Amino acid sequence: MFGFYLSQLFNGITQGSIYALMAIGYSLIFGTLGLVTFAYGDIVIFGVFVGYYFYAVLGLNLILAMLLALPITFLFGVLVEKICYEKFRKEARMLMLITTVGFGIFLRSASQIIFGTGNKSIPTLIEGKIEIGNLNILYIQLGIIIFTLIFIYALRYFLNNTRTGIGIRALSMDQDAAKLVGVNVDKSIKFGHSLGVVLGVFGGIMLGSFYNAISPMMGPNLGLKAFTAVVLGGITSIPGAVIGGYILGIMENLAVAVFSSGYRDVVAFIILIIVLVVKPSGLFGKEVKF
Amino acid sequence: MTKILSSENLCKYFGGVRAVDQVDFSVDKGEIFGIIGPNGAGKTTLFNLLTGTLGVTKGKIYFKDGEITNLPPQKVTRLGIARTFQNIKLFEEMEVLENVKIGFHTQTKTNMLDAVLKNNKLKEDEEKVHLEGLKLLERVNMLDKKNNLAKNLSYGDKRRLEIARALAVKPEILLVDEPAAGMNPHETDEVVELLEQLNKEGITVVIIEHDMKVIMGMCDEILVLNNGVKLAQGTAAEVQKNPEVIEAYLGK
Amino acid sequence: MLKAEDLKIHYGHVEAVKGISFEVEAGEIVTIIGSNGAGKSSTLRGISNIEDKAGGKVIFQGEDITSLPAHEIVDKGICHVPEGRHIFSQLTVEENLYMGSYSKTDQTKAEYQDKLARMYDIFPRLKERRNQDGGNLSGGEQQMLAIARGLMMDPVIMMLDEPSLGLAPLLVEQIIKLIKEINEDLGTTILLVEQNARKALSIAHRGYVMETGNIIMSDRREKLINDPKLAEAYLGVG
Amino acid sequence: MAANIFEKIITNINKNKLKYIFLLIIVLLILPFVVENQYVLHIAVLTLMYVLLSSSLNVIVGYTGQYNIGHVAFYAIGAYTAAIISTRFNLNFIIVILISGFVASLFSLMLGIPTLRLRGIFFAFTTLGFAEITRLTILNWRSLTRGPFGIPGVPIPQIFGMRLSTNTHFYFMIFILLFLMLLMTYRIINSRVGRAWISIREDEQASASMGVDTFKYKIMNLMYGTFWAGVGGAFFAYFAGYVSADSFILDESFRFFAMVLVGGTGTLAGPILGGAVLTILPQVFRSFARYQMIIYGVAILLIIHYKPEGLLGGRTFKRDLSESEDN
Amino acid sequence: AEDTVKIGLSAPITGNYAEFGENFQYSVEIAADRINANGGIRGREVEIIVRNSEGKPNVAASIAQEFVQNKEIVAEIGDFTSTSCLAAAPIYERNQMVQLSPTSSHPDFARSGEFMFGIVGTQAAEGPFNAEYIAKEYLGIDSVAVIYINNDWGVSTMENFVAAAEKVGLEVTGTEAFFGGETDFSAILTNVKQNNPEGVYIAAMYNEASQVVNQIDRMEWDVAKLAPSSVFSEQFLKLSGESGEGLVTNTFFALEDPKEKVQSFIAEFRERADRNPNLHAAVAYDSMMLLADAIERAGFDRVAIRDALAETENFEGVTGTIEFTDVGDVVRSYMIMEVKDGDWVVQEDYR
Ligand SMILES: Nc1ncnc2c1ncn2[C@@H]1O[C@H](COP(=O)(O)OP(=O)(O)OP(=O)(O)O)[C@@H](O)[C@H]1O
Ligand SMILES: Nc1ncnc2c1ncn2[C@@H]1O[C@H](COP(=O)(O)OP(=O)(O)OP(=O)(O)O)[C@@H](O)[C@H]1O
Ligand SMILES: [Mg+2]
Ligand SMILES: [Mg+2]
Repeated sequence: MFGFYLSQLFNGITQGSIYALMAIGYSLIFGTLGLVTFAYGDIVIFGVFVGYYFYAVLGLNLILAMLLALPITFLFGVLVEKICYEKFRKEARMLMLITTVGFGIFLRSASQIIFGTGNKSIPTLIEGKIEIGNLNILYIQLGIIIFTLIFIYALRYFLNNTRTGIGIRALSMDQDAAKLVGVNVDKSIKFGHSLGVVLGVFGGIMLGSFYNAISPMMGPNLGLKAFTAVVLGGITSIPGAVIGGYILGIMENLAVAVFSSGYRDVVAFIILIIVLVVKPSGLFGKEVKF
Repeated sequence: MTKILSSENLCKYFGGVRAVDQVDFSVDKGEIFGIIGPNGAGKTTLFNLLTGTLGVTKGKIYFKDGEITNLPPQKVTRLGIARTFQNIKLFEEMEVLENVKIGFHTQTKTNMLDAVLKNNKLKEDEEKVHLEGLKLLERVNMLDKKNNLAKNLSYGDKRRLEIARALAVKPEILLVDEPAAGMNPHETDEVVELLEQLNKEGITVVIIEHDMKVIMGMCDEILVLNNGVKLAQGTAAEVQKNPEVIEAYLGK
Repeated sequence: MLKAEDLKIHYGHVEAVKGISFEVEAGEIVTIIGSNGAGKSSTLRGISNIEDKAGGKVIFQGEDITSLPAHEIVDKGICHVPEGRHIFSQLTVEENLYMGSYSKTDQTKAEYQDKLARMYDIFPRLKERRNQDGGNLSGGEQQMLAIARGLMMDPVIMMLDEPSLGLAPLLVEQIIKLIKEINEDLGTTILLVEQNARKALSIAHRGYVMETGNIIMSDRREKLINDPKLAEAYLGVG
Repeated sequence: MAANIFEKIITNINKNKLKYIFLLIIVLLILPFVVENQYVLHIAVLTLMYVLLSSSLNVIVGYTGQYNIGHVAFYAIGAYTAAIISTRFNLNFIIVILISGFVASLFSLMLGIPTLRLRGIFFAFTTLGFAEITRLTILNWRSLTRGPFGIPGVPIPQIFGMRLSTNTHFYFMIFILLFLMLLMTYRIINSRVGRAWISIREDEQASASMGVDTFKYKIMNLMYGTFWAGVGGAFFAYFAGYVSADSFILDESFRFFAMVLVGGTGTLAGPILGGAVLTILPQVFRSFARYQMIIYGVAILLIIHYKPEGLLGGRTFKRDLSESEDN
Repeated sequence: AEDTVKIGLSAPITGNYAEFGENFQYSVEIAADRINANGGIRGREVEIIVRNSEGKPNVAASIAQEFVQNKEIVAEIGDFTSTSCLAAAPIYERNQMVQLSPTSSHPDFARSGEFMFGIVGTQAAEGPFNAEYIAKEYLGIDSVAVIYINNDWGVSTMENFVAAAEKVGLEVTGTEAFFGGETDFSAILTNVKQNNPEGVYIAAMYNEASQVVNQIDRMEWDVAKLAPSSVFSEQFLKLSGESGEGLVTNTFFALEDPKEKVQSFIAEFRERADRNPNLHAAVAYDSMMLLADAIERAGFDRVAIRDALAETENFEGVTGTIEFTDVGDVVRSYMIMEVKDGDWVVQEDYR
């Protein structure tokens, strides 16, 4: 019995680490830059498909193909920013909800036409595993956790200690003032947004490689999970988003263990609402005016 | 003179910042009461405590005979306390007249059903609100702008509208936070005149202002805050002579 | 040094600035006064290009900067301390000051520390609050921070929009004095927009008077102070 | 060029508002008698239904500034309430529709009491979560809702012994409901209650300072809006004769939201146009099959780019949802 | 043009079920082209009117309304999900037009009206077959856990299987649901494994089923895997790789089927779609052929078409012999298939 809960906990941590990795980029775009997005999942999956295209259709080496996808999705991020946000920087954030929903619909359908409608399988990037007692830990799982940690620290460093990073934080609070101290607001927003996209695509590649499958329709669900993780942890806090991801993964899996699998997401959303009611800024976030 | 508004050992802490610290003061009915102090002294915070916008950390607030500590803003307003904001807070996308009409909220009773049925209660209320709203706008010389959107008003008009809106509440006491800020001397005079006129009609006025001409010219009594602490309370003459006040605030 | 020609700024159908021209010489303090809504702030916003111009030209040190993006205008040494402070609310006071030196990419750490210390000298209040979020400062504290942040840029010209708004009398004196000092000691050219016309004119060399989007008067300070019409409308008695 | 003409039409409409409203009502009343094509009528019914739904969302989002992005939950609750009651009890459909509205309203009360003090986007998160909880609960609670099978066989509504089964019948049913809804909303908006709602949207703190019990009015607003969402859902249950959870996914919620924004928030006319455009557009593009959704997405983007305040919008949203602090 | 016979096709061309809708479209068009190449039906060419139902029941209902309104359309093929079919059913029934669903396997669907026909065979038949013949006889296991997708098809598949299992003495150790689009099955597999069943019945489409077997493999759990015919597709093999080995299912359509009509259909499908047809594609093809057969006999009247369809006898399709029951279902006879060396291999034929 104890072993059962232990392995469910382990399942939760595994899944949580994927949510966490996805949440980092989301947190940068949504929490730090203040760009509402409901197309994140679709954009991420699109990016992964770009890598898949290089690999499966053009026949490049798997790792090379995936690495190549990153700069391309960076550029794609610039385009997305132009379509969904640029014109609306001074408008209400709720408009972004609709532009991104519209863009998500567009991208998802376009992906289905470009890449086909079915699931595609991506081979595991790093094969192999280590055994600790009864638990098998795959290298790819370790990779996910390690990258998550690296990204938290790298991103924190970027936002707190580099010029561009502080500029991004400043412009998210007051764009006019940021311009008046010399921040290139347009470039910084595009850069930050694209960075978030690339982080997401990287996460998506790890996810696809872990589950060996991707499909254009995975986007919305993925986005919703990343979103939930970010809100749970507190939208302003990047480590919070990561912890939010882990909590989400663990809670979902324990819900399956304790109640029934049908209530998995119900439990996730109930926790989300409870956290928001008790602590509106999320578990680790600062109170923000949003 | 009877006390109308007073506090006892009032404190508001933000983490380590003691924005208002053990302040005792009292306002007499019918006077014009000034609050001055350096920037960050806690004046606005004090207003926020008095009107229920912020919860108090410690201490008590009394209005007339009752205690109003930590009452929510809408209840405080119902009792007859109205305010304006340092950063003007109008209903920007509403017309000037509509802004004033909201002020009558507490004096009207129309509920959703009345509105749907369009019954007499609704008609009476609407008529009353409309007429009295126009009267108030006339008072502040804004009748010609009654259908402008509040956001399109000039700064001075916005300040005046805020006062008109507060008056619609029919307050016994009116708290105004830097009503003359950002105005030129001419406009400032107009505001002073308006406030003095209101005071004559029996409304107690509490005013925060950095313009000493305004404060010294019209206040019966002045409270000086510094770093959240009460530095002095007295008439204009007394306060102006107080060396601590000179040192901390007035200069020279 | 700074020259505006036929500057126009429109908000939809509102013509806030209707084609004004003026100039500021190096080393001068020039003030623009005028009642609420005259278009003073809009003029400054147009120069620093955070508001689109409907027409006209801006020349700075002989160079046309009309359509340079805002951040490049800052690089040229034009600092605009905007109306309403525009503090970065969730950055600490010190981070806000750091943002002031954002465009100074070639400055050493030591130079930066030096300047920071100088700001804390001028505004001891800010030093006390150095680790507090900008958004939690009182109005006046924010105003100090906004000016200090501007000074961190070492600007060639500083455009100040109502710096005395909401400040305690003592501070108003201080800031007026400070502006004069900056001008005299550092040689910074100043374009000052003020509601408090008397105070502004007390330190300015020249002044422009705006009304409903037009410049209706411009002269040397002595002339303006003694102009009877002006005295009645903008200076107030006493 | 086209933009210009559009502007002109809009200003013209604004000038002669009453005339056009009257004209529109007449046209809508005659429509079912001149149109013989049942498909067109069917789409007309759907259009009016979506107008009802987007208008009900507009009451919440547009007039009070509460960002409810989970409106579909209340639509679903209304539909399921109607389906469950009508298949088990023999009740007149008017009563069933009313009950459905109240049940939806009741759920919004339950959701609202703990969450309404949340501001702006945080409230939006909770409504989103609630929408998913509702959908998943419908899928899981098989004994009540038949889970993924949905509930078929919602009886044909009857009145005075007449069976209301044709598209024309349903057309008039939804027309009357919509008319009632708009009339009631119009009256409320122009009363003390509506003013209080709008003032909350504009500045909650200032509103409280005017003596408005903001919490109470926000609850009232939410309950009123969701009541009509429930009514819309109940109508849908009767019209389709069948409800299933697939009709109540999050996309549907975003669709309502898009209708409100595309048309223009905080006006009565905006969501009417938005609802109509975004209901009819996908039908027109349906024959493009696999390109249909691409066109739909692009259309939304184009409209929002062209008119960020919405096709009929005058007012814009506040940039920040709760910028109001005290000093 | 005037002199064509129009057939409506309502299918999820976009959205979650797009790949299934796409299969429908390919197959029905292949069938139509073939009919036209042979001179059409009663001398008229067949024309397919395709409408995208997005997998949403309310949209399927709107499409139904459009089709019945268009007097030139004589019958309809579709939709994919049972919920969409059921939502559209009242409209077709009221307007007396055939709705022939290639895939709706819900026992209630064909019963919901005179004009409703389903040809995939219902779960009421497939469930018992899988429990008795695949689990008990072929695999020889005594206990099984069920993992099912929480939609109408999945639940009905699960329920019918469980009911049949009880009858034949196959112990069901547990049932676990998941929602469409799920990627992580480790939690429910851990749940299921706790009771140590000998087999796992995976009631899912091939996309999710392949994920499930992948993750069973990753858990290093040695368990018998069986599934309904929905997994029978090339995609399953691609997505599951080695972990699909040994999975057993049934089908009534096999790529090895030597019949000429089957092979030429497969060839044509490969040509157009660049992959092998799966079961769904095959039934969609048969649907069109069945309708053509009925129209040939009945003429172009909607009601007459219905009657002719109901009277269909011994129709030889690519999916075997088709005849409708009284309610409009088809009783299928199944083959057992297993994945061996990365390929589907027919094991036993219960035809
Ligand atoms: N929400 C808050 N969190 C932390 N500190 C705060 C908060 N609100 C105000 N303060 C601090 O409390 C002190 C008093 O602020 P307050 O706004 O009351 O000053 P004030 O007297 O109105 O000044 P001014 O004349 O500049 O408007 C300030 O030092 C300010 O930084
Ligand atoms: N964003 C805006 N949208 C529409 N109108 C605006 C906007 N900003 C300013 N205005 C209008 O433009 C005119 C000029 O405004 P501006 O702020 O430049 O005046 P100002 O001289 O700085 O006044 P103040 O002394 O009050 O700051 C005013 O009528 C104002 O209402
Ligand atoms: Mg203050
Ligand atoms: Mg200004």
